[in-house]
Amino acid sequence: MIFRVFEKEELRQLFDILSDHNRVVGPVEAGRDRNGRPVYAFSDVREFNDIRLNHTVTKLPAKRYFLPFKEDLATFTIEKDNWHKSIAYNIERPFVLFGLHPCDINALNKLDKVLLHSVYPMPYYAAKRKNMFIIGLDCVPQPYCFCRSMGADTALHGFDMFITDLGSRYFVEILTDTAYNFLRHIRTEEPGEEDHILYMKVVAERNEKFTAHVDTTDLAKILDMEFQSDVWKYWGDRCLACGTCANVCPTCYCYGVEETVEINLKGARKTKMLYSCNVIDFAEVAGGHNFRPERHTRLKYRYYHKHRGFVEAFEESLCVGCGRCGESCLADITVPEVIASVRGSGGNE
Amino acid sequence: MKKTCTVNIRPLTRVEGHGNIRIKIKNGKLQEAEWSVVETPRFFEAILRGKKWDNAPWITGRICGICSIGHTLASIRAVENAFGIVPDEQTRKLRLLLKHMETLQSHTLHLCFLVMPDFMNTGSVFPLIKSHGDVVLRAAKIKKLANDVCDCIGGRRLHPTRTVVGGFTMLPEKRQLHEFSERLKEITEDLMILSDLIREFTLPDFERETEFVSLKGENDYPFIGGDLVSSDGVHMKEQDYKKMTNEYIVKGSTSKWCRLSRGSFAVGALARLNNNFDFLNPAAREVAASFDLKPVNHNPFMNNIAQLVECVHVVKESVSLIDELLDSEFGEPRQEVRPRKGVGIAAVEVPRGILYHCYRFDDKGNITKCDCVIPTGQNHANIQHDLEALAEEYAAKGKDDRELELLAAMLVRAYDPCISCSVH
Amino acid sequence: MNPELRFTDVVAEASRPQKRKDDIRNFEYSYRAEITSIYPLTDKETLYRIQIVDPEERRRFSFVPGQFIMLEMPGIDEAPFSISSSPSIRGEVELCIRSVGNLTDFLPRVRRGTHVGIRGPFGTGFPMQQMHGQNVLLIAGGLGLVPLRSPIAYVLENRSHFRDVNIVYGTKSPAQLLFTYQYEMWRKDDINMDIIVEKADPSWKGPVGLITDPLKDILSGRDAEFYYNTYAIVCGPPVMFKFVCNMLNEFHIPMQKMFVSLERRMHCGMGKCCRCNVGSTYTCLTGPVFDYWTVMNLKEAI
Amino acid sequence: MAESRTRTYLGVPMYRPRVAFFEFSSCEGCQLQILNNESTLLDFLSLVEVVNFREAMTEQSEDYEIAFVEGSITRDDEIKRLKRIRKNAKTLVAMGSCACFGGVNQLKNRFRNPAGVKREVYGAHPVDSGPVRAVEDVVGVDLRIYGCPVSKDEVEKMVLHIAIGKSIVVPKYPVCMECKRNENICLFEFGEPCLGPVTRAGCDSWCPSNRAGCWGCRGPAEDVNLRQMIRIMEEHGFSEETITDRLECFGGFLSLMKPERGKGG
Ligand SMILES: Cc1cc2nc3c(=O)[nH]c(=O)nc-3n(C[C@H](O)[C@H](O)[C@H](O)COP(=O)(O)OP(=O)(O)OC[C@H]3O[C@@H](n4cnc5c(N)ncnc54)[C@H](O)[C@@H]3O)c2cc1C
Ligand code: SF4
Ligand code: SF4
Ligand code: SF4
Repeated sequence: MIFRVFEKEELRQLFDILSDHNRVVGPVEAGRDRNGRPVYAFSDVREFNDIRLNHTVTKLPAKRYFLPFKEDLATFTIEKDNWHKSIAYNIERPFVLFGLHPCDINALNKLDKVLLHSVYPMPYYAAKRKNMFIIGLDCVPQPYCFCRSMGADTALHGFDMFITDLGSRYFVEILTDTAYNFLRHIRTEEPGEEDHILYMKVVAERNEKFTAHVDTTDLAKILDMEFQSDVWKYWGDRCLACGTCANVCPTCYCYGVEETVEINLKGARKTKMLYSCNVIDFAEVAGGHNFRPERHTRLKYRYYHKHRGFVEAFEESLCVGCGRCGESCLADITVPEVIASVRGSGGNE
Repeated sequence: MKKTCTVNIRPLTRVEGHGNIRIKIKNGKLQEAEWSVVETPRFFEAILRGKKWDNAPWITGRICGICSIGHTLASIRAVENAFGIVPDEQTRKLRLLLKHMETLQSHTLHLCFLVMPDFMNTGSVFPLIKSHGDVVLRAAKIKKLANDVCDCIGGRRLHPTRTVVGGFTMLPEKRQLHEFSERLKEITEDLMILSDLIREFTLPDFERETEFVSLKGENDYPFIGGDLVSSDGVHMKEQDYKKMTNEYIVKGSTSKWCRLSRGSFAVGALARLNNNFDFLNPAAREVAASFDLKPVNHNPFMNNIAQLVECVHVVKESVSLIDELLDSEFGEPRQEVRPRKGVGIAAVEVPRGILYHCYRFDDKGNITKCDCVIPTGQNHANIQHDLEALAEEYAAKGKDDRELELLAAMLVRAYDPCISCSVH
Repeated sequence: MNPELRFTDVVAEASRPQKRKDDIRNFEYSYRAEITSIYPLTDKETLYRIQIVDPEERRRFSFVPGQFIMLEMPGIDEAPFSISSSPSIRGEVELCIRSVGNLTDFLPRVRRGTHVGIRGPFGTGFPMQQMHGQNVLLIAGGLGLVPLRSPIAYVLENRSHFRDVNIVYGTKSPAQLLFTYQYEMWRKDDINMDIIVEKADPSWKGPVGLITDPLKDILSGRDAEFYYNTYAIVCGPPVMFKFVCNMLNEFHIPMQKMFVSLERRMHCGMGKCCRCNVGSTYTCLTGPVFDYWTVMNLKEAI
Repeated sequence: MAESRTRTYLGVPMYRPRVAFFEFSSCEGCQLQILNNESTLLDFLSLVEVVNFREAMTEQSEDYEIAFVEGSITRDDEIKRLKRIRKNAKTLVAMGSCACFGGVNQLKNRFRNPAGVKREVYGAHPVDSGPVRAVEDVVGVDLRIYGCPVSKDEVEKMVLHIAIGKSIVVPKYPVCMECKRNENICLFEFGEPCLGPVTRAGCDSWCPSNRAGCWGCRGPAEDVNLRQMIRIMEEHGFSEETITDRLECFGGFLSLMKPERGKGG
């Protein structure tokens, strides 16, 4: 990897260069919550000043730029009794994602495993993934962040460049030649010894700020053993089955497909919609049989898929510890609590 | 010459809600002419009792599907008046724009989908799709634009969601307003073509002198709040609406009736126009002139034309409103609401005439008393008197059943009655 | 001049991999296929013969017994169906479909000659070659005969490679029996076929009872060698294969030689939509055909 | 029309039903939503033969297959009319919250003293009005279109599906799913109450997308956790009154609420 440092105002310059010819998406303030705290969201940005470099966590992940909540897989034109199918991958030009935290980059890396590098690679995802110029950004751990437990607190790949705030300057890791070429348009320097020391210090200080933890030791096995545990019922009783956790999760990718006919009967479309395994009909089949009719069985399944099934398939869990699901869950169901209760269980919570 | 005839329409079609017409003429003498409202009452005034203030606009909007925006705005204004909230400039403009678009969509629906078939000898607009496709498409285009604007500013074309006490939950984007402005300019032409068509219709030549009640314009053609006025010279404050309406209950009707200086009065587009003609913008006045419509006009069928004139007026006004909105910086969408004890009254001109909402609140902001006076309710007595006069006139002339039936239906339809609304 | 990002066309730039499964172009690709015949079997089930239109594609399309395809009727729905015909016929499949929902209610109304889209084949199959030289038990309950018809065809076409072949088939009522016209032909090829219904009607002359009854008769009194050298394929509703597999287990048929086909909701067939997961195993990739030992190790499988 | 008989979708003959629209106690907004569908109205009309639509046409017929019924039922004459419609129609569709649950109109049922309600509005004058009932409390209902008002897309979709013979499905999950799909920030973040987690989706999260909390006009989703919903509202500082206001507004949740708040209370 190539490293550079640059003065802070150069970042604005970099932004201007990037945004001159490219669409740029980054974290902005989308309003204030009931306690007056800013609420962040990814959005198109035209002005550097609109980007919130110090943002905590966006309510929704950047997932939707890769896996839109709703996307046409195919459209059909219908003529008389015949049809013609057309397929488009729904991205016309590349764009810049400015300011992705390590957890979100790691989330993409996990998605890559199943959607790019596994059997039947998914072109809809690939087309977007390959056309996203990603600028990573360091972060300040929040009380709900447990990415360190999930080994997702630093990103080693999956971005073009990654920026760390050293206080007075920025430290940048360069991963791709595209990034390298962009950076040639601003003034950067080879980092010196003191920059390295400073970088280490910043990283060490950050690591001390993690307060939420999940004990993942032998987790896959423990989950297997606790399949019948009553703990699941406790959480199932609280769950609203609203699907919010999966929708705000940067790694949840389950979906459903629905076909619709246009009212003029001249066309039809096949639409993919991100789904959530917590909602009632996720595993329901024609005729009404439901393989997971109770809330707790569905909630449990979500944990099994993430912390056991994915581990079996890809040697890592499908959770980056961003804490979004717990923060968004109106019923206050958080991953650290659920896992702790399963580990400590034998009976009720 | 036929001396005896009976008309029995139950229920009248192509109007909102259920009402019946019965006319009996025997030997050239009118025996009976009755406009009766049989709609089932829904007791909105009772429903609201004990509810918190924020329920009022949400629930009373459901009094009527056609003028739900008008009801919502009247309700909001009544609550705001009670709590001493004064909407800022931006909110006032957006509300007026929303109001205009409701007027445009409602008038277009009435004129082109409900009234037009009478003049083209069909029972509904559906056959006109084939025979007069161009007209129907133009009307649909106007309606769609009006509805699209309502969706954007009010959140929904019917039972709006963004309109709340204190302002809006969310503001439109300027880009959207800009687009609407362009589309509004475009439909002026469609409106002119519709006017040309309507000018070919022969409206029944019928007059009966009556009193017209509406809001009183100060500098503009009035829509939201202000003083009340009548063509007989009555002038009152918004708060004195009860004295302006004098509701009473009649046998056989689930809607209440109203009166002022005479046995009955009329509200609606014609009343507004009769009382505020000078405030119409020039383009609208020109259209009025082309129909020979001048204040004070006493032909109830001319209400249709007054609606057309108002369409032109609101389109022109909306363009300027949007210009003003585009030129200003948007501020906060809504103000904070602090409930307090008191009474709030609001008068709003909805498509069918002047509408009043009145609430009394306790100190927690709960509704202890609610009263709504609906335009169609104010028109019922006038419709009844018109119907009698019309039947009388025809009894003398001796027409056949069919003709009288159509004429009677057209008369009531001209009022664009909103019956379920009047029986709220 | 400030730089503009270059667009990457993932499909154009992808290399042609060896395997169909790894080719990014295949994700949403469907073969255009024609419904060449429609044959009602019962009041709920219809047999469709579907042939790929393009001759080149037809030549390339092959499958193994036990696999399924995704059938799409534009605007209506797309759903998984087991291939119910012989694997030796290329570019053509037979599907036997029960009307239970959106797509499956629509299909019986289409005309011969209608074009549909098919994707696949997907999933695992029954390891027919491994069974060579062994006894085979083919056990179906209800609609389970549909996926079983493909291994049956294989066995018939390669009869000499198998020792004892037994088909055991049970349904609720005689009216629900599928492919009745083929039983005689199967039996001619030295295949023993037992049919049993749960509830007889006046026309029924055969045995009445549960599928485990004839199965018990077949299995009883054989030697250990027979049990060890027997493969079983079990298709049907979950309750049925639970009982059947328990019985096979009691007779010490090796769990790794017992195969079942699982059914779950599916929207992609390619291990992406997650709807078919059992525990956290994709039925569409690792299944639908599983050996019984694997099923025992899957959470919530039965 | 000859043309309609030959119309097919992918070779499958389409069905052009004779449909009728009827309204009972309501604001008639649901019917209006259909007329409000300017851009697709013509396509819509080509799929069906409208034989009864009082709000829009004078002709009336008793010969129809599908009856769309709007409004709640409050009077004996309405019951009679509704029963006749049920007899005539092959398929009866309850259209809108009033028809499905009683809608806002059923709020009057919450008063234990119906005579007092009447007096409040009409004084001593006698009016005929009983408790407000949903259509299915009087006759059998085949299909339901939820919402106050109904979403025009849903009505169109239903008619289209009937015409081509596709099954009619409504989401079983709650509004939150659609709200997230629309990339909204949850209103609870802003301190606004919302019934999205327990209300049946299908409106495309209309209200939350306009930054207004859901009032549950579409009634409960399947397998809802109402107890938890109420607890969450309380934890967010909303009064019992606010919670009740929302839950009882359209009548959909009455059967799930405490028995003493049930219908006709
Ligand atoms: C591997 C496999 C093989 C199958 N083979 C056959 C067969 O040979 N014959 C047959 O009649 N049926 C078979 N089924 C079941 C068949 O897929 C369902 O009956 C069908 O999906 C119902 O679709 P629908 O549109 O009519 O029903 P709807 O209820 O309208 O289904 C909507 C969608 O839900 C999903 N879905 C619903 N039920 C099922 C289900 N049971 N399995 C998978 N997805 C479902 C589908 O994606 C479908 O498109 C098989 C299922 C699987 C998984
Ligand atoms: S865990 Fe929370 S966010 Fe997820 S479905 Fe349950 S209630 Fe909704
Ligand atoms: S705003 Fe309402 S519908 Fe949307 S996520 Fe929040 S609770 Fe759910
Ligand atoms: S968000 Fe709620 S209140 Fe609004 S339309 Fe949807 S279901 Fe009805």
